Amino acid sequence: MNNLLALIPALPLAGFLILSLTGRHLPKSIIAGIGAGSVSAAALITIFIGMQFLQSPPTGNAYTQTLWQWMQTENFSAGIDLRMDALTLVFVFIITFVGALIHIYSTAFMRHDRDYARFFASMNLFVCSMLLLVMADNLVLMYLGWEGVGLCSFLLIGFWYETPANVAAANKAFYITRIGDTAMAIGLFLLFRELGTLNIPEIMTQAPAHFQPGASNVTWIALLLLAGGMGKSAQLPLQTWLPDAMAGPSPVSALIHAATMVTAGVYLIARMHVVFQLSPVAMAATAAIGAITLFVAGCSAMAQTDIKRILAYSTISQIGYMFLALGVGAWSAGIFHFFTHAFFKALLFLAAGAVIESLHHEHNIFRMGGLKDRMPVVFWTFLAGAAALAALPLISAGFYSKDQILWYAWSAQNGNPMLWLVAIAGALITAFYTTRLMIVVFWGDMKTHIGERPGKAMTIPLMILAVLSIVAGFIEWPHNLVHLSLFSDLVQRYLPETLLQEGHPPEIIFQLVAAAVTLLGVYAGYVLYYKNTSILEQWKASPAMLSLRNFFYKGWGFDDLYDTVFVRPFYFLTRINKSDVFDLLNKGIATTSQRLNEWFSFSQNGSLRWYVVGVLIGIIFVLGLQIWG
Amino acid sequence: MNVLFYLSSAIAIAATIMVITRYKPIHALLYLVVSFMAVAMIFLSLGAPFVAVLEIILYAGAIIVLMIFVVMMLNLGSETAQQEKEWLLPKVWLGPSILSLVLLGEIIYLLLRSGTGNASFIFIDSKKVALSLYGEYIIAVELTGFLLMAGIVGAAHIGKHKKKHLHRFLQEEEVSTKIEVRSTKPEDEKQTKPVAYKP
Amino acid sequence: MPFNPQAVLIVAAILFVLGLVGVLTRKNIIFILVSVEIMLNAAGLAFVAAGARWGQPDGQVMFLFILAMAASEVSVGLALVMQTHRQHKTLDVQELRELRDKTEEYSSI
Amino acid sequence: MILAWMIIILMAGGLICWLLARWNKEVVKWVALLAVLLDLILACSIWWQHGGVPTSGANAWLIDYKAAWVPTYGISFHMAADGLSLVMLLLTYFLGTLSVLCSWNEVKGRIGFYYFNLLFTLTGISGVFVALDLFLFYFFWEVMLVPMFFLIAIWGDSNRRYAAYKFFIFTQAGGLLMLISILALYFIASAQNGAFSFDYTDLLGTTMQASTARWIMLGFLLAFVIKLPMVPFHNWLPDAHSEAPTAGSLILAGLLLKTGAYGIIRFVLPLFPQVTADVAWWAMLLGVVGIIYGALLAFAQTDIKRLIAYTSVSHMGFVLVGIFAFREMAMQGVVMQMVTHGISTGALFVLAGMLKERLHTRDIGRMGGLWTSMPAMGGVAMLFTMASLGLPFLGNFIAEFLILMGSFGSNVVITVLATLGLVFSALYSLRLLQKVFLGQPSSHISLPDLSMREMLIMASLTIAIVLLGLYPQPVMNLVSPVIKGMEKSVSFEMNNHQSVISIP
Repeated sequence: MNNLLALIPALPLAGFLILSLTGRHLPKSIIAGIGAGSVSAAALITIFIGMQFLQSPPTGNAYTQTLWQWMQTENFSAGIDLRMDALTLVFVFIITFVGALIHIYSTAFMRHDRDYARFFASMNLFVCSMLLLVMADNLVLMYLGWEGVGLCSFLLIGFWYETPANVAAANKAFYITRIGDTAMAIGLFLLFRELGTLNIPEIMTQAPAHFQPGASNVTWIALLLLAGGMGKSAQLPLQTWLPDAMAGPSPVSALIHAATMVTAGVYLIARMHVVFQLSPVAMAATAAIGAITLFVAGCSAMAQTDIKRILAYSTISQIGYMFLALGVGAWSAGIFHFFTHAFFKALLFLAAGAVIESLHHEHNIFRMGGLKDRMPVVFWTFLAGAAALAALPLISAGFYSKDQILWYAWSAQNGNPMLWLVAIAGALITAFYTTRLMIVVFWGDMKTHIGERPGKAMTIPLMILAVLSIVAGFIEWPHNLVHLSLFSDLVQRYLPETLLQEGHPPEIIFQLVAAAVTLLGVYAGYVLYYKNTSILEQWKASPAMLSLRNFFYKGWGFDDLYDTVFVRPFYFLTRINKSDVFDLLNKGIATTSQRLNEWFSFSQNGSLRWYVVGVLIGIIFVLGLQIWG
Repeated sequence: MNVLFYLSSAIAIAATIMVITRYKPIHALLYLVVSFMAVAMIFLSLGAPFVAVLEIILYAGAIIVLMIFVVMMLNLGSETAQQEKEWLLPKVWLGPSILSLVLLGEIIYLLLRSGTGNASFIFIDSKKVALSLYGEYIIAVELTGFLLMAGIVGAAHIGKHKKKHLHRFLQEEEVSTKIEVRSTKPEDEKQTKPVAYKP
Repeated sequence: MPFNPQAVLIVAAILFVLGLVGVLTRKNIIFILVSVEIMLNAAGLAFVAAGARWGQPDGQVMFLFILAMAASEVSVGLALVMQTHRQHKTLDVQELRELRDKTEEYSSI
Repeated sequence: MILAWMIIILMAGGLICWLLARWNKEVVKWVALLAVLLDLILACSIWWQHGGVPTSGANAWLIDYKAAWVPTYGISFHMAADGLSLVMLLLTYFLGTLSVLCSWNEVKGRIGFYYFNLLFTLTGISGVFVALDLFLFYFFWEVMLVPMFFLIAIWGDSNRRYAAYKFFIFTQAGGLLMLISILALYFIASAQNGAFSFDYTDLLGTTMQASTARWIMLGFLLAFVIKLPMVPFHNWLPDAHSEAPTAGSLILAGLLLKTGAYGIIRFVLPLFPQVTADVAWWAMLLGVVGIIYGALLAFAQTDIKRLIAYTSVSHMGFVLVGIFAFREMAMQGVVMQMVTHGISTGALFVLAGMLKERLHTRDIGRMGGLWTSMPAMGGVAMLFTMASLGLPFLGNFIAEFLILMGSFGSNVVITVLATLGLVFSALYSLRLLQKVFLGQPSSHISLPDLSMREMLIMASLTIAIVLLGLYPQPVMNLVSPVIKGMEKSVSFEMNNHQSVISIP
C-alpha cells in the first residue's frame, strides 16, 4: 500500500515527460490518451488507497513512503518522502478525481489548439506538483510542490502566449504569489531555526512543547505562513492576480484557479494547524482576512461583466469563507467547504467554458442570454453548480458546508458576531450575484449566435460534477438535523475537533437566518434582473450608484493602488539606473586618467630640445639636492 | 705647466663658444678642431701625452673628417646657414643658456666646496695605460670592440638606400580587419597603410 | 709639479655646459652631433684629470673607452643623419617629431 | 600526479591546437574537445575512486602532489584536491567541454589561437582550483586572466576592446593586491617559521597582529570579491560577459566567477579566521546589496547578455552572504550555488549565443514570440530562467534555500532582505522570458530550432541542473568533510550564540 503512494504523482509526471519530450510528433488522440489517462489512473489509485484507508486505518493514521534522501547537512535533512493521511487523502482525491474529469473535458475543449501536447504536458505537470504539495512529508518538499504549481499556473495562464495581455496576466500571477512564497520561505527559515526540523509530523509534536502559546516567534511563523497562503489563495491584499488569471483556458481556470491550487493556502494552514493554534493573533488574522476578503471579493463579483471574472471573484470570496472557518478554529468545516467548492466551482468554470466556446469566445454575460433551451445540458449542470454556490438550502452541497461555516463563525472558540455578520452579508451577496449570472446568461433574449455545441467528452464530466455538487454535501449534515458526519470524522483523524464557546443562540436559528438570507439574495437578483429591470435602470442613472459600481468593477481599486505604490516606483527606479550608477565610479577613474594624460602628453611633443631641457632640469634638481639637501 | 694649462683652457673655451655660435657647419667644425687641439694641450699639461696624441688623431682627425664628409655630401651650405640664422634668436637661446648657466654654477659651487687644494703632478706614460688596459680592463676592451663592430654594421645598415618596411604585427592587423567587422572607423586604417617613399 | 684639480674640472664643466647649450639651442642635427662631441670630450677631460690627480692610469683608460664610444656614435649618428636627410628632406629637429604623443588616437579606448 | 596531468593535457592540447591550425582547421576542434573530455574523464575517475566514501578527519585531501619548483624561495609545485576542488574541477571540465562544443561553428577567424586561449583559460582555472602553493596559485590566477583577455578582445562583439580592457584592469588590480598580500604573508610566516615557504599548509598557522592580519586579509578578499563580483566592483562583469563570445561568456559566468568564491573559502577563511569574522557583517551586507542591486539592474536591461550578466551579480550576492554566515548549511549552499549558477547561467548565455547566431542582435526589444518557431529552445529557456529564479526541483533552489536557511541563524535581517531577492529574481527572469519567447512573433522568417549539437549541449545542461535539484546529495557528501575540517579551524561557533535572538 505504501509503495503505491509514489505512483500517484509519478503517473502525471511520466505523462508530462512523455508529452514534453515527444509531444510534437504524436497524434492528438495519443496525446489526449496520455494526458487524461495518466491523471485518471492516478485517480483510480487514489480511490483504491482511499478505500483501504477508510476500511483499515494504518498505524498513525498515515501511509508514508520514503523515496530518497534529498539533501542532508549537519542538522538538516529533507527527503523526497510522501505521506498520506486523512487531510492529504481529501486533497489528493479532489486533485486526481476532479483533475481527471477536467482532463477529459479538455481533450474535447482544446481539440483545435495547435499546442495540444504542451497543454496536456503542463496540466500533467501541474497535477504532479499539486500532488507533491499535498503529499509532502516535509515543508521543503511541500515548498517544491508549492512553487511547482506556481510555475504551471504561470505556464497555463500564459498558454496563449502570443497575446501580450495573457503573458502579462501570467507574470502578474507569478509575481504576486511569489511575494507570498517568499514570506512563506522566511517562515520556514524561522521555523527551522526554532525547531531544527521541517518534517511535518515532528513539527506537530515538537511545536507545542517548544513554544509558549502566543509567543512572538510562533506568531511570526504563523503569520509568515499565512502570508504564503494568502498569496497562493488570492486573499486580500494579494488577491489581484486571480481575476486576471482567467486569461488561461477555461479548464485551467477550473482546475488550477478554482478547485486545487488556489486552495493550497487552506491546505497549508490546516496542515500547520498546531502552529496556528499556538498563536491567537495569527488565528484572528486568518479569520479577519477571510472575512474581509469574502466581502470585498463578493462585492466585486456583483459588478463584473466577464463570466469568468465573476467566477474568479466568487472563488476568492469562497476561499475567504474557508480562511474564515480555519481562523475561527472550525478546521473540518473549512476543509469541507473546500471539498464541495472544488466540485461546484470546477463545474461552473467548465460549464462557463462550454458556453464561451459555443458563443465564439464571447466572455461578456450581457451579450449572452437565452441559452436555457438551446444548451439544456449546460444549463442544468450550471444551475446545479450555481445552486451550490448560492448555497440553496438542503438541495445543494454548498449549503451544508457554508452553513457550518456561518454557524461556527459565531459559535466556535475564536468566533464572534462580527465575523458572522460579515459572513452572512457575504452569503447574501453570493446568492445575489449567482442569480444575476444565471438569469443574464440563460434567460432573456439570445444575443449571440451559437456555434458548435459541446460534445460528449465535455458534457459527461459536467454531469458527473453536477451530481456531485448536489450530493457531496449529504455526507456531512448539521448536527441538529441528521446525525451524519462522515467527512468530519475522516478529517479529524488529523485535524483537531472544533471547539465551541459557551452561551450562543441555538443552531437552528442560524440555519434559518442563513436560509432566509440566501433566498432573499436570490429573490433580489430575480427582481432586479428579471422581473423589474427598471429599478436597475434607475440605479444606473444615479451617479453615486454608478461610481460604486465602477469601484466594485475595478475590484476596489487594488490594481490601481499597487500600480501607484509599487509598480510605477519600481519601473522608475530601474529605469533611472539602467546604465548602472557604479559605472560612473570607474568611468570617473578612466576619465581622470585620460584628462591627466592629456595634460601631461603636451610634454611628449617629440621635440628633442624639450626632452634635453627636461634632463637638464632633472640634473639641476639633483645637484640642487646635493647643495641644499 | 700651469701657464700652458690656463692658456690652452682659454683657447678651448673660446673655440667651443665659437663652435656653438657659428651658422655654417663647416666653420663650426673648423673651430671644433681648434677646440680639440686645445684640449689635447690640456692633456699634455696634465701629464697624459698618450691621450693627447689620441685626441688629435681620432677626434681632430677621424671624427671631424667624417663630419666634414657628411657636410659635403649633404651639401650643407648657405641655405643651412640662413636657416640657423633665422632660428638663433635670443628668445630661443636665452632660456636654455640661463638654465645651463645655473647648472654650471651648481657644478662649480660643488667643486669648490669639496675642494682639496693642490695635488702633485704625476706623469703617466703609455706603458702604464697599456698594462692597465690589457690587464684589468680586458673585458671592457673586448666589449668596446663589439661596440665598434656594432657601430660599423649599424652605420652600414642604416646608411643603405631602402624602402620603408611595415612591422609584421601591423601587417597581421590588416589581415584581421578583412575577416572581422571592425568597430574602429575606416579612417584609422588608412593611417596604418604603408606609404612607400621614393627618393 | 703641483696643479689644481678643481681648475681642470671647472674647465671640463664649462666645456660640458657649452656643449649642452649647443644641443639645446641648435636646430640642425649636425650641430647637435657636434655639441654632443664637445660634451663627450669634456667628460673625457674630467676623467683624465681625475686619473692625473690620483696618479692612476684608469682615467686615461676611461678616456679611451669614451673615444671608442664617440667614434661609433658619430658613425651611426651620421648614417642616421644621411638617412633622415634622404627621407625627410630636412635636418631640422623641430620637424622630426614622429614620436610625439598622439592622444586623440587612443581616446576611443 | 594526476592533477598535474590534467594541467599538462590542457596546456599541450592548447599548443597543439595552435600549431595544427596552420594545416587543418577541422582537426583543431576535435583536439580541443578531446583534451577537455580527457580531463573530464580523469576528474570523474577521481570522483569514482573517492566520491563514495566521505573521508573523515581534518585532512580532507583526496589527492596530494608536491614537487620542488624553486626550493630557494620555498616555491613548490604543490597541488591537492579535496571534495571542494573536485566539485569545481568537475564543473570546469563539464562546462569546458560545452564551451568547446558551443564555439564549434561560431568561431571562424584564427581558430587555432582561439582554442589555444580557450584551453589555457581552462588550464588557469583548473590550476586555481588545485594549487596549494600560493605562488603557484597566483601564477594560475594570472594564467586564466590573459587568455580570457584575448578571447574577449579578439573574438568579442562590437565593443570588445573596451570590455576586454575593463575586465583586465579590474581583475589585474585585484590580482596585484593579492600578490602584495601573498608576499606580506610569506615574509611574516617565514620570519616565524624560520624557513621560506609559499606552501598553504605552512602558512596556515601563521599568527600575526590583528591589524596586520586585517590588511593582508583585505588584499586577498578584494581580489576575490572583484572576481566574484561584489557590488561596488562589479562593473567589469556586464561588459565582459556581454561582449565575450559565447564560450567566453560561458566560462566567465560558469567558472571564472567561481574562482573568487573558491578563493574566499579556500584562503581567506582558513588563513585569517579572526579578522574574517570582523568583516563578516559588512560582507553579508554587500552581498545583500548585490542581490537586490543586481536584480534591479537586470530588470532594466535591454541587452539579453547584459541582463543575464546582472543576474550573475545578483546570484553571486547569495554566495557572499552564505560564505560569511559561517554555517555549515550555508556553506553547503554556497558550493551548490557555485555549481548550479555555473550551469544555469552558463546555459542562459549559451542560449543567448544561439539567439544571436540566428537573429544577429542582442536587443530583446527586437525579439519576441520566438517560442512559435523554436519550441524546443523556448522550453529549454523556460527551464533555465526558472532555474535562475530559484524554482525548486532545479539545482539553484537547493543552493539558495540552504544559503538562506543557514544564514538565517546568523543574521536575520540580512537574510530576510536576501530572501526578497527571490521576488526580484522572478521579476527579471519572467521579463526575459516574456520579451524573448512570449508575445507576438515579431519576425516573419522562420528560424531553425535547435540543431543536434545544440540539443546535445542543452540536454546535458538540463540533465545536470535537474539532477542537482533532485539529488544533490553526492555533491554535498563530497564537500561536507571539507567544510567540517574548516569548521574546526574557522570559528564557526563564534556566531552560534546568536541563534537565540528572536525577530524584534
